[in-house]
Amino acid sequence: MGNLFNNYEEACAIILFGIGFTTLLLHRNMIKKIIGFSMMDSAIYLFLAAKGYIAGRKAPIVVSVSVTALMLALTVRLYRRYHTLDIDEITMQARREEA
Amino acid sequence: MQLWQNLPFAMILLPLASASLTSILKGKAARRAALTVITLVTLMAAALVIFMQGYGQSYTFMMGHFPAPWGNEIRAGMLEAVTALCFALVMLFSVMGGLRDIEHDILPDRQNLYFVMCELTTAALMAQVFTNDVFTGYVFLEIMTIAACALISARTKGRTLVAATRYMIMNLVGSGLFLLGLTLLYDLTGHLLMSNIQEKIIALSATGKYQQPLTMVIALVTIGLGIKSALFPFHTWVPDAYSSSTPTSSAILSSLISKGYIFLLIKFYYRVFGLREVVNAQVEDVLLVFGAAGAVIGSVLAIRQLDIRRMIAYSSVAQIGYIYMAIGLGTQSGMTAALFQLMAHAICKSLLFIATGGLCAASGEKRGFTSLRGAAYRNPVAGAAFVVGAFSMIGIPFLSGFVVKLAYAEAAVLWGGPRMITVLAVLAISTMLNAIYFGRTVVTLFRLSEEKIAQQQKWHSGPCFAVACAALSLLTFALGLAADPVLAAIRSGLEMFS
Amino acid sequence: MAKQRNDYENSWFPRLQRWIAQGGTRLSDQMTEELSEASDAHRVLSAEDVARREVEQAVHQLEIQEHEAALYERAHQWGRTKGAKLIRAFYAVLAVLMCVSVIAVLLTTVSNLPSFGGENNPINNEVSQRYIEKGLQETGAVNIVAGMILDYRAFDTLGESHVLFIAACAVMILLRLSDSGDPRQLSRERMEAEANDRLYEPKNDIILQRVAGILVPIIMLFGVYVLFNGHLGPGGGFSGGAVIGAGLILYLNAYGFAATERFFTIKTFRAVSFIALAFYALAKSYSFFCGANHLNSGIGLGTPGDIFSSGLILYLNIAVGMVVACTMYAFYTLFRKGDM
Amino acid sequence: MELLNIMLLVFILVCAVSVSLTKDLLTSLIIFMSQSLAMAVIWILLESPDLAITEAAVGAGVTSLLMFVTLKKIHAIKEDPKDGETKE
Repeated sequence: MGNLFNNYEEACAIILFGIGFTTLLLHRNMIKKIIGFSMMDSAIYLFLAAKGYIAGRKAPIVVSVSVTALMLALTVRLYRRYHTLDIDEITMQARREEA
Repeated sequence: MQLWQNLPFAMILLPLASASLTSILKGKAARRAALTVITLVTLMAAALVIFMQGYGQSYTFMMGHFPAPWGNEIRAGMLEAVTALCFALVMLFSVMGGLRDIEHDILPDRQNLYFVMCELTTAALMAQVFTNDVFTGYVFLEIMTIAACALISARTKGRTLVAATRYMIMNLVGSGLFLLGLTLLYDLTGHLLMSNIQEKIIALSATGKYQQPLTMVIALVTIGLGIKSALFPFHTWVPDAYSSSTPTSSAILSSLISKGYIFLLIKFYYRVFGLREVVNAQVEDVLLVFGAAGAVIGSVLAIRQLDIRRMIAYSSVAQIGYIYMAIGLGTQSGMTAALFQLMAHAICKSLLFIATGGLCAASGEKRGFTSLRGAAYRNPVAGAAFVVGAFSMIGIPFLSGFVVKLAYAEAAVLWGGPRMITVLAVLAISTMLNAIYFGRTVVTLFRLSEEKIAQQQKWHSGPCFAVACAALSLLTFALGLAADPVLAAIRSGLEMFS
Repeated sequence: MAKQRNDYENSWFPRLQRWIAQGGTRLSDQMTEELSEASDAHRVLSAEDVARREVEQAVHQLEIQEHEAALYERAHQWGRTKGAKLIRAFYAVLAVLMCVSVIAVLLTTVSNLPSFGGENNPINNEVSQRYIEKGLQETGAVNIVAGMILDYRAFDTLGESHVLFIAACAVMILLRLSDSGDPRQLSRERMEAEANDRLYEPKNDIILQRVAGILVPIIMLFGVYVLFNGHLGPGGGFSGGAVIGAGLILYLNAYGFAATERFFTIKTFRAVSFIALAFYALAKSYSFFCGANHLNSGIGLGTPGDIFSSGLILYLNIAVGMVVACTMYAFYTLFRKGDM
Repeated sequence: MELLNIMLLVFILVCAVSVSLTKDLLTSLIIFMSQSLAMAVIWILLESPDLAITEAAVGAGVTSLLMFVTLKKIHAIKEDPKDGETKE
């Protein structure tokens, strides 16, 4: 446990990753899940940059934006179709139509 | 640097460049452009296999002016060439087989975007097969995830959107963990090239430093890629994703995209960590247990299904469990069996999905077993293709499934002890379960009273469909009868793989 | 010659055969009544017999449907009431437990990692040494990062710009109001999208227009500056493109779609992204091809420090900037109006 | 400089926890926006200005903007934002 304190950047990135992951799991609302996702992604980029990644990668931030945009597009279409943001409710309605 | 060694570079860049071209073409022209590009890639893959036999050992191709640890690099060997050929063939026949459904289901002005997705999936697959750089693997893994989500949601019906959302949620968690593993790997070794990383890891394990983070890296990479390739406990998104969208998307998703991730995992085990490192990190036993559980439970769930495409989706969960079980053996022969199953299953599963597309089209787009009764008479080509696919999945001799099960048994017997018993038991149980649900489906397709057979109106699925079904069935027979050259190629490929 | 026993019929073997003959194997419930139906198929069925059987089967199907609907209702009710809370509470506890354990494991991993900024970290090895020292001579770019992204590891960046392109295509598949559907249904959808637009958005808000009038030129200037000086100072394709995209979105918000449609429609989006990506792929495959086969690619590096130095990096930056700007703008307009 | 780094990291963690605790979508979105702005400042402290510009323009700008448009499309924001109560 020695250098957990001088590695405090990475420790904080991991805690942020955990919080994002918990938000993703606990909330049933689609928008909250997407916010949880982008928090997990920015935590990983913080971890990446804290490692002194010489390339100063700016590309992954673009990947996370495009993924967020795709998820938001799916949410808009789902809302138009099922009129709710609750993912469990949506799956229940989809399954009932299927039966 | 002979000219033919530029083939892998061309196989990645050609679909990538033509994707932006297809996005501005209209429906018909886009279809022609996509088919010609994928055919070209298949021909290049075949040429590469022929040259590779003469060449004998793997070579690296510098992407740019700077040698290995600084610039990017791709590496081609016998195993990569054979896998690339198999992937390209399956992609070509999946797209050809599902052409009618693409025109029927997807709105006209979005069809060219659908073909853009197919081309970019081909480019990403080739890049993952040939890459020798960890971060390039992540980038093209991301391209495949978004392409797969677009392929699922191409039909924009209610159910496909739910399936696409669940697919994205699970896969993003998977690629997040994978990137976390890569970052740790970069921090421990300072390199991004697979061969350099292995030298550093051997040095690390010699000095015994950073052992706990190293095991953590192997675990993160395995879980990340396991989630993305529908390993057993993370397979909940599979039935919706594979069964709701067009037959081509299901074929591409189930046989190509999950296989690309598994091939990347095998490359990580061989070229980044080294098999010895992975074995003494006890990851192998976990994979064996999950694979075995997946194989049995996947088949049991498949029996319960009333919708034919969900049944095939569950059967592909079982087959992926098979592959992970073979990887879990951790020996050379286990890996050979896993790679052969990877190719045989890719061909067989796309054959099944394309044939089911034809059968459902013949029985009025309904997928329940009751409405599919006698569909084989309405669409004889699809019926014959389905029978070949089903028998190969069961493991009838002279078909690829039989050789797969033979290779598994051989790998298990070589290992001996409790693992042999588990693998052989799982082989027996799941073969019997496969026989039940595939047999039942084949019986349903052909079971119709005589006078009803006469009045069935024939359904013509077009020449492309027939060519695709015939080609995939021939490939299944070829793998069944002439399996030795392919197995020899895989073994020699594995020698020069690490 | 063995004499057949007189009670042979009821000994176990023929009884087994008879049992099998009656189709003893257990098939799923749908199959069983079909099998029994097949066995009497040999007798010629009269027409009304067949009709009666069909009606009977239809009724049977209806029963199954109702039974399942009732099942869902009950499951749904149970889901709403006490059961749901139980499951959700259990699920929440399990989720939190799993996350805490994942974080704990990762934190122990982090504690064993090389310390932040230590000199003998494995990262400061010969790879980063060469990037820093020889970066300027080899790529001609003063800003090592831009040189690195577009020359040393150009293949990753090629992949990443295609990630953006594919995300734009995917959002287009999902959200675009296609102009080829049936006109009546389409016009209702377009009307709804348009109406929704005006309802919440005050069209010509004087304050926004005045501020945008001042800000947009500055943002665009800054974006173009960042784009063109990618290889000299901090910046480059992605940053410049993102800033220009943000500027375009601000301009759209202030002056509405009529103003932006003068210069930016779906056709310009397609043309710009095709030209930029095609140029990018061609330029990079040329340099890969020359690099791999050790040919001299003949692209001069120019004198470091002035705009037109460092070979292709400036033009690649512009191409990537165009792709990023168009995609950001496309995301916004597809979400807002479903069309450019 | 070290202190600023630590303060920003604590600010981001507090933002992350508060996002998952707030009921209202709009508030959680604004908190998320401020968090990515703080992230942009951290990139500067970690000596990667390119990432800072991209994160500011893309992370704080376009992502949050898209989420606002999604909320608007989903009528989650009522006409009079006074009550701010949204359908969960």
